[in-house]
Order: sequence, then structure tokens, then C-alpha cells
Amino acid sequence: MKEYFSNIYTALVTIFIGMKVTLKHLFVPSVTIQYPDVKPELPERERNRLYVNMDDCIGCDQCARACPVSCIQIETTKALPAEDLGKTSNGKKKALWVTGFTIDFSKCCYCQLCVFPCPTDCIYMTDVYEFSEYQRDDLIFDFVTLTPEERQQKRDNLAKFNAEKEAEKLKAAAESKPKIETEQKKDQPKE
Amino acid sequence: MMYDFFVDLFGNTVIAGIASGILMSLLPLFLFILPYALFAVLAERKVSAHMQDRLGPMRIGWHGWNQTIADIIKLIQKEDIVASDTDKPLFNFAPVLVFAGSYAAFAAIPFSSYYIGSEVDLGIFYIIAVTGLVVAGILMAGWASNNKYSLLGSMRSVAQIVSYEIPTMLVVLSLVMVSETMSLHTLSEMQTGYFWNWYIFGGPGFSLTKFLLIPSMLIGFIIIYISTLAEVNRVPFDIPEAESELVAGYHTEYSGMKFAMFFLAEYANMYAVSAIVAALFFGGYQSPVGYLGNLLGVEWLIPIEQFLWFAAKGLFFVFVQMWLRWTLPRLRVDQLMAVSWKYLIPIAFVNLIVIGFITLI
Amino acid sequence: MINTKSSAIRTEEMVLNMGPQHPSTHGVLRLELALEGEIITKVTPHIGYLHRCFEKHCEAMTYPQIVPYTDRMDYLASMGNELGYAVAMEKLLGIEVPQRVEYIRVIMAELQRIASHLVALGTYGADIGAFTPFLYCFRDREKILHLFEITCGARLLYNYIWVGGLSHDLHPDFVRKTRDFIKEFKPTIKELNDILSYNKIFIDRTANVGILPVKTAINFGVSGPNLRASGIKWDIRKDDPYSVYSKFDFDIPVGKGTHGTVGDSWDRYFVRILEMEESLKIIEQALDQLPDGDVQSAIPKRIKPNAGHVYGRVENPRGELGYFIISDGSTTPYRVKVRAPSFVTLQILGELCKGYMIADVITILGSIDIVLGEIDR
Amino acid sequence: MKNTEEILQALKENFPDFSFELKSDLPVEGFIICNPLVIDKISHFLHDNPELNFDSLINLSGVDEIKANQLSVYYHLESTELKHKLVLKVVTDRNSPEVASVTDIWKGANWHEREAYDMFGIKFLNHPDLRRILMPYDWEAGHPLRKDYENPEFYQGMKVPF
Repeated sequence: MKEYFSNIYTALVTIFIGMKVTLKHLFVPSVTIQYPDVKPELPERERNRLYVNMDDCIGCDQCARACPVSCIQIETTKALPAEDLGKTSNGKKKALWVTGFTIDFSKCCYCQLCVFPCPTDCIYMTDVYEFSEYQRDDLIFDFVTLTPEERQQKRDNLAKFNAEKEAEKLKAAAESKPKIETEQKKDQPKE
Repeated sequence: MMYDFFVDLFGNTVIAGIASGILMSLLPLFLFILPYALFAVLAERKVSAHMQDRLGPMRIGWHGWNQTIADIIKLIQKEDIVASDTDKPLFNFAPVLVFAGSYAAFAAIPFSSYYIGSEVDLGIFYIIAVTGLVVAGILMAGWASNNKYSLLGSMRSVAQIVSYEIPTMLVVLSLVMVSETMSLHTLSEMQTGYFWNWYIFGGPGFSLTKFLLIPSMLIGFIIIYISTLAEVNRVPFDIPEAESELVAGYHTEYSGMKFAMFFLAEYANMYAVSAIVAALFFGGYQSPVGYLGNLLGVEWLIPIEQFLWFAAKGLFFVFVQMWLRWTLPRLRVDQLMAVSWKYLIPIAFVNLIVIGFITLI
Repeated sequence: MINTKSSAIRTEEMVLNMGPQHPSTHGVLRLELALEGEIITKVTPHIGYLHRCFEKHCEAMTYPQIVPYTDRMDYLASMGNELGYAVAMEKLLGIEVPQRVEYIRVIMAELQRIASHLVALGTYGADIGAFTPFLYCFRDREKILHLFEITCGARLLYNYIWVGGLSHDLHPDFVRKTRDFIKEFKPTIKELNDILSYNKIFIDRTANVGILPVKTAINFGVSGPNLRASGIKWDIRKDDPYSVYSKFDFDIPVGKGTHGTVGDSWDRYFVRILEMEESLKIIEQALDQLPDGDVQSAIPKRIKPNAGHVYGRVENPRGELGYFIISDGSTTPYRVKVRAPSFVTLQILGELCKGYMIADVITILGSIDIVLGEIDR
Repeated sequence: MKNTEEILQALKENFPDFSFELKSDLPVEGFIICNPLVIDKISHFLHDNPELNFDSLINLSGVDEIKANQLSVYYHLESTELKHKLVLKVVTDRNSPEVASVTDIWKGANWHEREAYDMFGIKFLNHPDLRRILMPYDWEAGHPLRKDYENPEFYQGMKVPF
């Protein structure tokens, strides 16, 4: 019998305690913000969409190799000896035309692993987070600054250069004894 | 009044009777229930939001006040999905029955001394009987949906509503014993004057019985409030639609306007039971402090004031229901039965006997 | 528990599929319930809906690349997952990590423990029908996530704790903001107790429901708060200390059966609340003692461990998280097996639920606090 | 509190017929290799002996050692009371892998063994419910964590590499 009444008592009391808490919160200002109208202030280390500063990119492929989901695709074309590509902002000499640099943001997991190995700090994460698209293909971002014609031209230049070199070599080989020379791979960067 | 107008218009008492009857019965729907439901849905969302340190709907209109209207428009436009294995006639009829049950209760609720849908002498009796229709509707919905969750929900709901009608009835009975009437209109009229004439404070007049009745009435009020909470399936008694267990209970399979009817019925019911509590214990439409109309000598102001008082009292209890909902967890089905059979009914019974003795004095 | 055998009416057993899409199975878990009315006769969990081949992926990735994948297992306690991986790998490589790194790791892991417990407690309230505490918990969790965000830029999947170090040093504001958070957070624990823990309805729903005796718990391999709620002081932070946990002074809360039997759902719930308070203590001590130093000095340039195997484990918010890593001497692991605490804990569900009602399944499932990302991996 | 050598000694004394081999040359932990078909008896002894009292199976993991054409299972045991640990390893043939189940001794082994079966195809004898656990029950393309596993083209008419 004692338990019976103590049950009623504790039930009523604890309900009133709970109601007091919620009533208090009725008058506490809200902690939410009205998102599309008011945007949260993002911290400086925010990790959102990647950005590549192509002026500084030397096409070394380290970011692509660090990526755990392989969302970065880089294609490089060797510059001709006559061409001067200039230097990056921290003084590295560029030797490759970056003819392809795409990041597939539908795959990207925003882990930032690609940012750290970059020798020129040209790939970094920005605070842009609203970039939804209706088509998945639209999430593949191309960062190359060259126009498609220019890219093709660079590739053609290299192919022509290589062919000329090959022809010269053949000529030289025909003239003197053959020299063993391995052709350098096109896409492999120099570290 | 309306009847006389139609007799003049048609010159035929039968047509006039039908026309005025239809009009009179539709009036509360359009004048009160629909605007109230729109308001209550928004209020529920706003109250819950602010209790949870949120803002709730904010985008449609000022502080989202158009949100419910937008929702209703969306629900009307929605496709009416009926699953292939449902029992179609029952499935389609159930929401109508549920809504009719809760809407019919409004007929006998005295909104003011000048407006009461139907002045039946057995007002309370009628309300309690007609809300029983809701049970049938819920059972239909659960069975016809052909969904195990719906079935469990409706079974729970029926068991719950049936058991909680008993304490409600016992408390109503004790009130009837004290007031010797079953008409809500008369009951409200008896509690006229100031707030100390309300039944929660022992009823009209100054006698020993009045003071003896106060504790019993307080207990009676708590019991009827708890059990009506259970009858309208609100937290902590919302196990029929417990969303964390049964997804949505008996209306899992409903969509669009049929779902909206369940929704509307729930909110209408909330007000109906709050109105009964207000009418029984808190003076109905009577003002607690006297009328401005009397003070100014403006006769026509009084019914409007009465209506406002009644709405305010009802809405306050609706607010308390919301407040409880956003505070408390939900009971388990066996505990729910235990609350009714082990706690509310015995206490209500003892309370009834005590009140009986007091009224004998 | 209700005896169903004595009924004279012939009844039929009903099979109810709870999930994979259900509001309170905490993810894509399917429970096959055999019901006698509302009474459970058998529960069969079906898992694997969230299987993402973590272990297979690991065999094709270099060691640092695995870290972001570990985040996605127990997505409510990513820091703990990373810490476990780092602890295991450092054991395998034999690296000594600077003190500052260890202290920051402890602070992060304990903040993560609070954040994770807040989700557990909040969703537990929501499972039982009290929705408001859920949002209070998430409000406070958001503050912790903000602390993580200023440190490493991500809110949930951090990639912060690396093998041998950390990706970033602490933000200059971090210490101040964390102290502010601790100050704000202490009263909200009391508030949570007021609105939920000591509520009569809540106690009625959870006390004496799903009692897990300590012997059964150990036999099933249950760990973490679920095991401690059964009344045994078993915590890897104390019993097999890793990182710098041995330097801090904290208690291990255990279930006492305050409102029912030891090891019931209420105990499992309340142990988590007490644990949050202990975590606050650890964070305060760590903040006071925080040494200076470089957080990246010990990160190996190239991780290529010798052939061998290691089992490294940490006390995650959900229990013992272990990484069994076999290396064959190359830059990718030969085999990674994760001993996920929830995977082990979910096995006891069938044992615990027998004879209770549908509503109790939700109670028990919420109280053992599983994360499906970790179960299915 | 006992180390691996002492436990090995105790095992050798109790099971003179069985072969045990301690392997401790690889980092970081040493382990005892034993016979896969009697692992349940050994486990019973480890569990019930009050001086060893291994009351908890922390982890059970299958490993595919394709170069040696064998599958192996690692058992990580721990005593919550005496606070010592032990690693056991059993080696079984890759073509017909059979290991005795320890589910009777440690109930927590149930799902671990199911996972090892699912991922490596190791058959655990006397297991109460040896079904796939993480993969679909009707997955027919083999056991995915084996090193020579190849994804099927189709599963139930759905293309697998999407």
C-alpha cells in the first residue's frame, strides 16, 4: 500500500520536474539558425570542396597517389626543351604541361590526404560546401586552364618532338652503332 | 433564430428545418474546427520547437503562420495511395468515421450561452457515446490496412480507449451527482459568477459541502485529465501510434487527404476533451472575473466574451497536452493498462463514493 | 515477463519484420520477431545491409589511406576508431609518439566519447517516446563537433589522428573553447537527469527490462558501458592502459541496480551519463597538463612495417574496439580484422529480448547502443 | 597472470597427445599453433581451468594464407579476472577448411565464426547456425576475403560492379 502511494507521488513529482524543464526552455532563445538565409561562420580549417591552383601545379601526381578513393585524375604532357613554363610561387621549376586534372567530387571523401603531400601547396580545401548538381557527371570538375585545343596541341607537339627525336635516333643509329636508350615514359613525373 | 429566418425565406417549415439544421451543423466546422485545427497544428510545432530550443517553421509567412495551410494544400494534391491488399471499403470509410466521431462531439459542446450546436439534455452522455465511434474507425483502419504494425496499433488503441472510458465516466458520474444535471449547458450556467463558483473549487454557493468537495474535485480533475489524454492517444499514452515502435500505428498505410483526416480528427479530439474538462470543472464559457459587457451595459458583447473565454480555457488545456507530449516518454502497453485499472479506476471509484457521501450531507 | 503458455485459446505465432527501414533500429538492421500477441518468443537479427567491405578495401590501400576509412565504421565515434588504428599501428611499428600528441589524442577521444554518449542517450529517450531530450543532447553534441571542426576542419569524419601523430596541431582557441564547453555542459547533465533519467515513466520503462547478468555478458564478449552496467569494473583505459590514460585520475562507473536489477536497461543508460562526467574530469586534467611540442615529428615518411601481426585495442564509447593487423612487409596490410564492439554486443539481443514485449525490444536495442556502420563495416 | 610460455606448458601437460607450437619470432605477439579439430577441447580447458580462466573471447579472425595454400584462424583470448591474454592460431587446408567451433564455450564466438565462414569459407564443425552473415544469404560467388576471390558479373540479375 505504501508503494502504491509512493508510486503516485513520484510519478506526479517527476512529471512536474520534467515539465518545469521544458517550460523553462520555452523561453530560452533558440540555438538554431535559419540556414539558407543565415549561414554559419566556418572555421578557417574548414574542409570542403577542393580547389587546385593550376598556376602552381607541377603535375607531380602525388595528390592522386595519396587519395584513398582515387578521385583525382591527372594527365601530364612533357614540355618541349624550348618551352619555358616558368616557376611556381615557391620557386619550383615546372617541366610538364598539365593537360588533364579532374576531381570527381561524387567520390571525394574530403579526407584532406591529398593536400599534405603537395610540394607547391597548390591543392587545398576551400569552404565552399554548396555545390550539388542534378547530374553526377557535373560533379567531375576540370581544373585545367588550357583550352581543349591547347591541350591537344601540347600532346601533338610532344608526339611530333618524340617522332623527330626517334627519327634522328634512327638516323644516328643507322650511321653509327646502335645505342641502347630507354624512352622516358610520358606520364611519369620527376620527383 | 436561424430557423425563423428560413421560415420567412421559404415559407415552409420542413425545408426551413432541414436548411437551418444543415447550416447550424456546418457552422461549427467552418467557424471553429477548421481554423482551430490549422492553428493547433502550427501551435504544436511551434510549442515543441521552442521547448527544444528550435524555431520551428519559419519560412511561410511571418514565423511560418501559413505553414499548415501550405501543408493542407500539399496533402490535398497528394496521390491517394491504396495498397493492393487492403480491404478497400473499410479502408476508405475508416478516416471518415474517425473524423465524424470527433466532429459530432462538437454538436453538444456549449461554446457560449447563445451558441450551442444541439442543446440535448444528455449532453455529456451524448459526447462520450459519440466519441466511441472513433474506436470503431481506428479498428477499421488498422484491420483494413492489412499491415501488422497497423493491426497492433489499432488493437492497442481499442484496448486503451475502452479502458480509459471507465475512469472518465466515473468522474463524469460524480460531477453529475453533485450538479444533478447531464446537460453541459445547464452545468455551465450553474458555474456562473466568479471563479470560486467553478466545480474545481467545489461548485456554486457557500456551504460546508463546497469546501469538503474541493479535494475530491481536484482528484477528479486530475483523473479525467489523464484519462482523456489517453482517449485522444496523446503522450504519454500514444502507444497506438508510437512512432518508435509501430512506425505510425493504425495510420501507417494512409497518405494524402485520408491521413489528413486522421490528423484533423486527432486535433479536433484534443479540443473536444479539453472543452469537456473546461465545461465540467472550469465553468465552461463563464468568465472567472465578470463580463465587460455587463460593465459597459453592452448586451451583445457577452456571448462574444463567453466564446473567447471558452476558447481560451480549451486552448490552455490543449497547450498543456502539448507541453506534456514534449516532456514525457511513453508508457508500455501493459503499464498503460495498469495505470487505468490499478490506479485511475480505484481512485475514481473511491472518489465517487466520497463525493456521494458529501452530497448526502 | 508474462506467461503465455497457460492460455487455453489456440493462438498463432506472428512474424513481424522490424526494419531494415524502421525509426528505431538505429540504422539498417532487420529484426525478425516471432510474436505471441505482443510477447516476443524469438528475435533473429539480420545484418549486412551496410556492408562496405572495409576489410577487403584495407588489403588494397596503403597504411595512411586506411585512416579515413576507419572513420566510417563507428561514425559516431570516429576519433576513437582512428585512435584504435593508430595505437595498433604504433605497436606494430614500435614508434614512440610525442607527449603532446598523446594528450591531444586523449582529449579528442574523451570529447568524442561524450558526443557519442549524447547521441546514445538522446536517441534512447526518443526511442522511449521523449523527443525533447534528444534535441537537447544534439544541441550539446553540436558544440563538441564545433570543437572538432575548428581543430581539423571536419565535423564527423576527421582523418585527424594519424599513425605517429596528428594532422593538425590544436587551434589557438581550442583550449579556451573546450573549457567554456565543460562549464556549459555540466548543468545540462543535471537537466537531462531531471527531464529523463529520474522520470517515473522512464524508470518504469527501463528498470528491470533486459537484464544482462555479468557472467553472460563476459561469455558473449560484451564490453564497454554495457559490460560495466552489469556490475564489473572492466575498462581498457584502466586494465590495459594505452596512450597516456594511466596519468589521469578517474573512476569507472558501474551499474548498481538503483531502480531494479543490476544490468538492466536503466543501468546501461545511467552508466553512460556517469561516464560523461568522468570524461569531463579527464579532459580537464589533460588540458591542465597539456605539454608543448611538435605534433608531426614522429609521423613516418613511409609506413612499411616488418612482417608480423598485432592486436591493438582501445576503449571506444561502445566498448572494446580492436584492430588485428597482419603485415607481410609491404606498404599495404595483408589482413585487417576489426573487432567491432557493436558486432559482438548485438548477439545478446536475442538472449535479452525473450519474454518481453515489442516496446521492450526497442528499449533493449536502444540501451545496448549499437551503430550499424560498425557492425557491418 | 601468466605469460604465453607458462600457458603452453600447462597445455602440454594436459594434452600430451596434441601438438602445440609456440611461435614468437614475429613481432609483436607470440602465439600458439594448435590442431584445428581439437580447438574446442583446448578451449574448454582454457576456459574452465581456474588458473587460466580465459572467460572471454575477444576476437576471432580468419586469415587466408594463400602462399602456403592454407586458411588460418586466430583466437584472441583474455581473462577478465586474471588479466592475461593469449593468442591461439589454427591452420587448416585451403580446399576443405574445417575447424571445430568454440561457440559452446564462448557464445560470443557465434557471429565471429559466421563471419569467418562468410568471408573465407571456413566450416566450423558443430556450429549451431552456420549461415552467411554480412553477405546476402544467397551469395553464390564464393567467399570475398579470400585472396583469389573475383567479383561476379551479376547477382540476382543485378550488375555487381555498378
